[in-house]
Amino acid sequence: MNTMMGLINLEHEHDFLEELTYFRCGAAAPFAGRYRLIDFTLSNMVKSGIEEVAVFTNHKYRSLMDHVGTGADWELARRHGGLFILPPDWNDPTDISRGDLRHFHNNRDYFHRSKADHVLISGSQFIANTSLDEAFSHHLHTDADVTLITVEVDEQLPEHMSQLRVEKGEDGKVLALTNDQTNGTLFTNVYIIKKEVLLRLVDQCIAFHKDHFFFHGVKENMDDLHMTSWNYDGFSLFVNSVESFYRHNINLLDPDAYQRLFFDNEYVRTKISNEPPVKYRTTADVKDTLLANGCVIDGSVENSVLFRGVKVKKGAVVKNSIIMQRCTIEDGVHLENVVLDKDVSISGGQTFIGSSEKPFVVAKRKTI
Amino acid sequence: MNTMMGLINLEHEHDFLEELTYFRCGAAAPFAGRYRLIDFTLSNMVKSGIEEVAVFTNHKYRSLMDHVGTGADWELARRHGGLFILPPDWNDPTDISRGDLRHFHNNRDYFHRSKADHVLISGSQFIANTSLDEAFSHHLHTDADVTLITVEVDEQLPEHMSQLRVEKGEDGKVLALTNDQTNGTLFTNVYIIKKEVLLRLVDQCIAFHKDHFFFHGVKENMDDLHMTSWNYDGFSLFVNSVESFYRHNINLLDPDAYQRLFFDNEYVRTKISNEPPVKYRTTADVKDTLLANGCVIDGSVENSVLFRGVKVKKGAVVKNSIIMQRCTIEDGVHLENVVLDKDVSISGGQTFIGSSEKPFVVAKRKTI
Amino acid sequence: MKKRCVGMLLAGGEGKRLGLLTKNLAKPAVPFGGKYRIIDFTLSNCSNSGIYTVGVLTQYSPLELNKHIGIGKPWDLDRQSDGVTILSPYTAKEGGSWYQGTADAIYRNIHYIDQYDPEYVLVISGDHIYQMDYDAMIRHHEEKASDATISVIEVPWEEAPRFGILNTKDNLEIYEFDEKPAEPKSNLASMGIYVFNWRTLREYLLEDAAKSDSDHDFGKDVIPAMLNDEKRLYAYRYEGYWKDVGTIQSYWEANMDLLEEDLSVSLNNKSWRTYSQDTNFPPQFIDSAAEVENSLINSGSWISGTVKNSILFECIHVGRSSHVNESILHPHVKVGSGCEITRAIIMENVVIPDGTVIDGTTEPEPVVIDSAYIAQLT
Amino acid sequence: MKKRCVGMLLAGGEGKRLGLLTKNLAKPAVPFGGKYRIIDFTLSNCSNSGIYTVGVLTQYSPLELNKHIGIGKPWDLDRQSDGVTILSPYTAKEGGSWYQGTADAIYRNIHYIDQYDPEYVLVISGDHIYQMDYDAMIRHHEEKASDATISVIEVPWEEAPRFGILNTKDNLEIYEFDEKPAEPKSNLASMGIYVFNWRTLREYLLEDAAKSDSDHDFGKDVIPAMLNDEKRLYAYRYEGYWKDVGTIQSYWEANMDLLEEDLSVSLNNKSWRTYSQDTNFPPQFIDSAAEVENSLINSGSWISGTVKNSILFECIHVGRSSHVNESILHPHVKVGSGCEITRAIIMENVVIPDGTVIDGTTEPEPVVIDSAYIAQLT
Repeated sequence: MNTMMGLINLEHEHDFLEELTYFRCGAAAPFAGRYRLIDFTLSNMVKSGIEEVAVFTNHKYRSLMDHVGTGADWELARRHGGLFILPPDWNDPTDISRGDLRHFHNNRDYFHRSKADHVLISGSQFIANTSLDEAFSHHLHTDADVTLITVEVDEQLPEHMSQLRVEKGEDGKVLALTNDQTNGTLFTNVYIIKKEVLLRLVDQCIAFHKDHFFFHGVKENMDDLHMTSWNYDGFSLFVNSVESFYRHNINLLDPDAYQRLFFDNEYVRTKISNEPPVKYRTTADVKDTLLANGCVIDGSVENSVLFRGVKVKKGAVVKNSIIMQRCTIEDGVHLENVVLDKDVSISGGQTFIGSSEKPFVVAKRKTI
Repeated sequence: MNTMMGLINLEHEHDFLEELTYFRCGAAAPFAGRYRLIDFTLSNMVKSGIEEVAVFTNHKYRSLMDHVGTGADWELARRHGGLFILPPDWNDPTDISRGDLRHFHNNRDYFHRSKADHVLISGSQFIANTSLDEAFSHHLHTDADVTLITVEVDEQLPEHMSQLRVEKGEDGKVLALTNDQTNGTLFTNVYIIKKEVLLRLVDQCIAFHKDHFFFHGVKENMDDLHMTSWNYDGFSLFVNSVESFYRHNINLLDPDAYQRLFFDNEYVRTKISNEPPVKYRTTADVKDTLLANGCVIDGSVENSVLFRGVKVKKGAVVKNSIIMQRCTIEDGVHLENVVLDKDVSISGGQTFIGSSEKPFVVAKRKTI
Repeated sequence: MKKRCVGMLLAGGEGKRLGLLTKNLAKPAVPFGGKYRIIDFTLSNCSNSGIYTVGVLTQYSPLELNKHIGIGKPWDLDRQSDGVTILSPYTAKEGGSWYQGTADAIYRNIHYIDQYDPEYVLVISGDHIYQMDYDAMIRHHEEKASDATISVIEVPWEEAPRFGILNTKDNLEIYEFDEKPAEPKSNLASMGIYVFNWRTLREYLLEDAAKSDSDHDFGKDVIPAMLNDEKRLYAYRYEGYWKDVGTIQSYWEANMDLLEEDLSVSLNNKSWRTYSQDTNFPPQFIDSAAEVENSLINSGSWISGTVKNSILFECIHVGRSSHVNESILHPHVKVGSGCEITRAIIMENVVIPDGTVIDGTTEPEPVVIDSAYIAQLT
Repeated sequence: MKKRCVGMLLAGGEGKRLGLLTKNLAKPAVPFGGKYRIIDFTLSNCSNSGIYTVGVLTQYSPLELNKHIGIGKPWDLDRQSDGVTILSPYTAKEGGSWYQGTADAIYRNIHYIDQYDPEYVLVISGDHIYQMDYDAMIRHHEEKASDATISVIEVPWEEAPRFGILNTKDNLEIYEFDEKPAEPKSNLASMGIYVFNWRTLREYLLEDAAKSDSDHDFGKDVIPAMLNDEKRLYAYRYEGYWKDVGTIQSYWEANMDLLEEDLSVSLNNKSWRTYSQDTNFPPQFIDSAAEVENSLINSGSWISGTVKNSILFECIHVGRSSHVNESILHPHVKVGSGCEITRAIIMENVVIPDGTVIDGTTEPEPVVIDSAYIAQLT
């Protein structure tokens, strides 16, 4: 059938967020006040009409499993289809596959039992809020084997360095995939591939002891594949380092960015947590800040992102900081350019100041 | 609150089913036509009013995850509470716990966030169909720290060898736990424990580098604990070897056993699969057999257990065998004392005969 | 929230010609095929066709039906923002009344449809046994740029006078609707399955509701009005098994059809599953004295007698030396020992005493047996 | 399937004294507390108390309410065999009518309760704001071996004449029910929350239904009849926050109460959460020109002006140099620039043009603003 199934492949994503990824994979890192990075990819898949999504993950997947739960909050708690977190648990002594090919090999069932003829594959580091219906139409219309989703960037940012560049011909045809840093056409690591092509390339990769499906299966076979591209021109960003993570969180305090990421399209789905509205008490003083529900504010907050259930007590000052869920900031604390992971408590009177290039990061559940 | 939370601890259950547990843990082994072993434990917990169940598992848990899915089929797909399969995925370099204590240690959250004051702990090898409400009343009434569930057996069977024996005093008080093979009072590996006692014993075990919660935490501290017992006198059995697995499957063909296991209490919950009713064609000849839905029978079947979706073609003969889901037995095949794991196809004309002590076992997905 | 298509499933039929079977039960809730209710076929069609926004219009004896549908889990229709919704006739302060016709039923639920602002509305009824991809029909509707599309099936010419017949051009454009024509010009019968452009249909419903002389029926009023206005109406040809189970005889036949191998309706079709509430009963037990042939038997059953050419629902017991032939046994029926049951439909929970003989071969239709019948026997 | 207790939630009230707020909305569906509907408090109480079989009786303007409850997911009431069920007045072939009184509403749903064969029935209404453990009340009922237990709250003696007062012995056994007594003998007011033994209640409902002169009301008819028969009736004392939001003034006060710190009703209580449909809107944005104080603000909102002592629902925009004070803004309200809004309740989706001044301090009750009001301004 002319429908897509989804695959979020985390095998080759590194734990780039230092303290923030000691206990969770990057895809589970909190972002923009109430989300995890993976929420954007998952929501985009659901918006594109995808009803079954698999996640290939190799370690630190518990927080991911806790976050997505049954998948109900993405309408993916289905009897048929649904959401499958697939950690490595393989017991086949004859298995010779390596790298992400082990996932493809050991989860072949997943591809076979679906009626979809196309697979939308994505990582978790490209952040946008969109349906990929148009990309899929383009993929079908051009009868492509593979369609790469690209974005054009005006300014090369540090997080763009590692993205492949796409040279395009007529109608989006992919002429070359390079590392040419002067080319502003970036591959987003999101692509659509025909299921039969995928399965054929997987077999081929395994037979030749390859370990990276996209590089060895797709890129090395470019000449034999009908490969096209589709450009997404809405608001987007990449997060793949502490610096880009911090910068993009703070950038969302630009009203235009906030508007474009969250209101140009239907909402982004995330885990529902039933927090009450934010409570501003009489001594609250809040400016230029994103706040998720459940926060209780007595103190002063400026140019910051507050996740769910953060408490800022009277006399505390929070500036240019990212405070994750359920942190408590006691009386008289002063924070600037700080990232607090969840469940951190900062007791009274302390001051912590980092820089915007090197924010001061506190790992989760610490009490300081 | 005077309620229980559930814990199914598979850490110390070995892969006793040879070919049948090459790719799955014992708890996920198929049983009685449409169940997995774990269904009995899970259903009993739900019948006992438990709304949150954790499963400690260390390997081969994928088939278990596939089987339980979101937990909806046990009414455990809940926003609050629900079912948690907890594979090992720990990244704490300071963690010094060992054995099943690693699970208790790393999943301490699970115990803390529940309002329940008592924990029902079970393995997956004790098979019965019952609520444990009475046992829990007894536990509350005697204000016990720990209540062991026991059964009385008249005849010592091979699978009973490894079960601890309980010497009881007045009102079920546990006087001793022994290996005395002449004592017919068997511990079922199912017990209720006060949550605060559990957490205290866990800390103690970890501090002393212990690796088995029940042996080192509970049994070794018997003198300091108020430990009582409650005897279950309904139908029950233990499965912990290929031989006991095979024998108990076939024993269910005794109408009395079938009746007592399945009809003396509410139904046993399992994964719902929407198979149609069994279709008996004109050449079917079936006697003394349990059949799950989705089977299509043209051949002859006697004294056997057929799981969902098994096809027995014209002229095939199946006797004293256990045929798991979606197996196909072609024309003229003759099977006796055979166990086929799921998705096995036996092509035309072949004969396989095992013995009841040593049935002929074929691993899953084989085509012979 | 915008949806491409909303399904409206008419399930309020009394099914009077089903006699005892619909005495306390809406027709769509009548047990069928050993495990299902009649409505499961249409609900499963919706789910399999990717139509996840479904309003079910109930009115006659809705209790069992509402309970059966519940929150729609078996059909994956338990969804946060759409899924299945039971639409009973609304009781206003001044009182309420039943739906007056098929079009009235939709008219009175315009608010329900409007909240999804759909492109299309699919109107189906819960009375038929068939497996059909509605999405293919909607794509046909789109390709023809149609205002309304009606699904048709070829019937034998001699039977055409019993149906609503659609007369079409070669390109399947409908120019005439002929209700039970004495001299049919075509043998394409309407299956009562419609796809409409919602905006168009909405106007016609408002207009029709204002007419005092209308029966408020799609076939009799709305379709003719659209034809009259020269709207684009197309037929969509369906090929496959389709059966209206309107009478005891056709109900019995449709059940027996499931024992045939060659029909395109199949409960064993993995890519087009028919879903129902699953009962979680244990596997069935066929004991040493049993003989079973050419039959469907559901879980929880225990067979000690002979069963031939029959459909047995869940938790049936057939005692020793009993013979059940060409019969349909609804859930939880217990047949004692030494009984002879032929061409009968035994209703839910009926207990048949040892030695009872029930022979439906002498009647024009199979006999339907309820507890009252058994009580009066003894 | 047997259940210990079935909850019956009366949610059909018109709430006439809420004026505009209930013009198109049943009272239990009125937005409350920045994120909730009034009924969320009782539904959450059920879920938190372990009562998972809940019939919600709707009749007046049920659409929004039915949509809000949906399949009951937020309250964990989306269950296969029980969960939440909407019970609208049934329309029979001859027509349907509204429930005649609280007792009639339960009487007409006896079949629903019977299918669970419960020990107890809990009768509550969806009109009040409170957080209560019904299970504790049921345990109290069991301990007293009571036939019926009524939850009571102490009210100031001078207000007692406005309530239904229960006169009890020292052991809380009720010997008299005094509806709005001029000279109250007690200050224990009925909260309209009842636990009954189902078998006993069932008899009284059948009896009451047969009486032509009855109002079919629990307080007026059923409880007095039980007292008359010397059944065991006990009061259950509730201590904590409880408010009937029957008027605009009390609705506004109850909202403002959420801004108080010392009340026992708390939205931040982790062990007694109040659940609602979550909207998935993005975090709120408080921009550089904003000033926010002593207020509750929900997600999706964007504040550029000054907000004090107010409750703002989801997706509110408050423009620059606008002041919102002592007001309640329902979802999706847009306030332009340079507005002054004091002591007002602004209804859903209302767009307030730049420079508008709304002052509710001159009226006895806060003003309620809808789109019509705004249209007539300009």
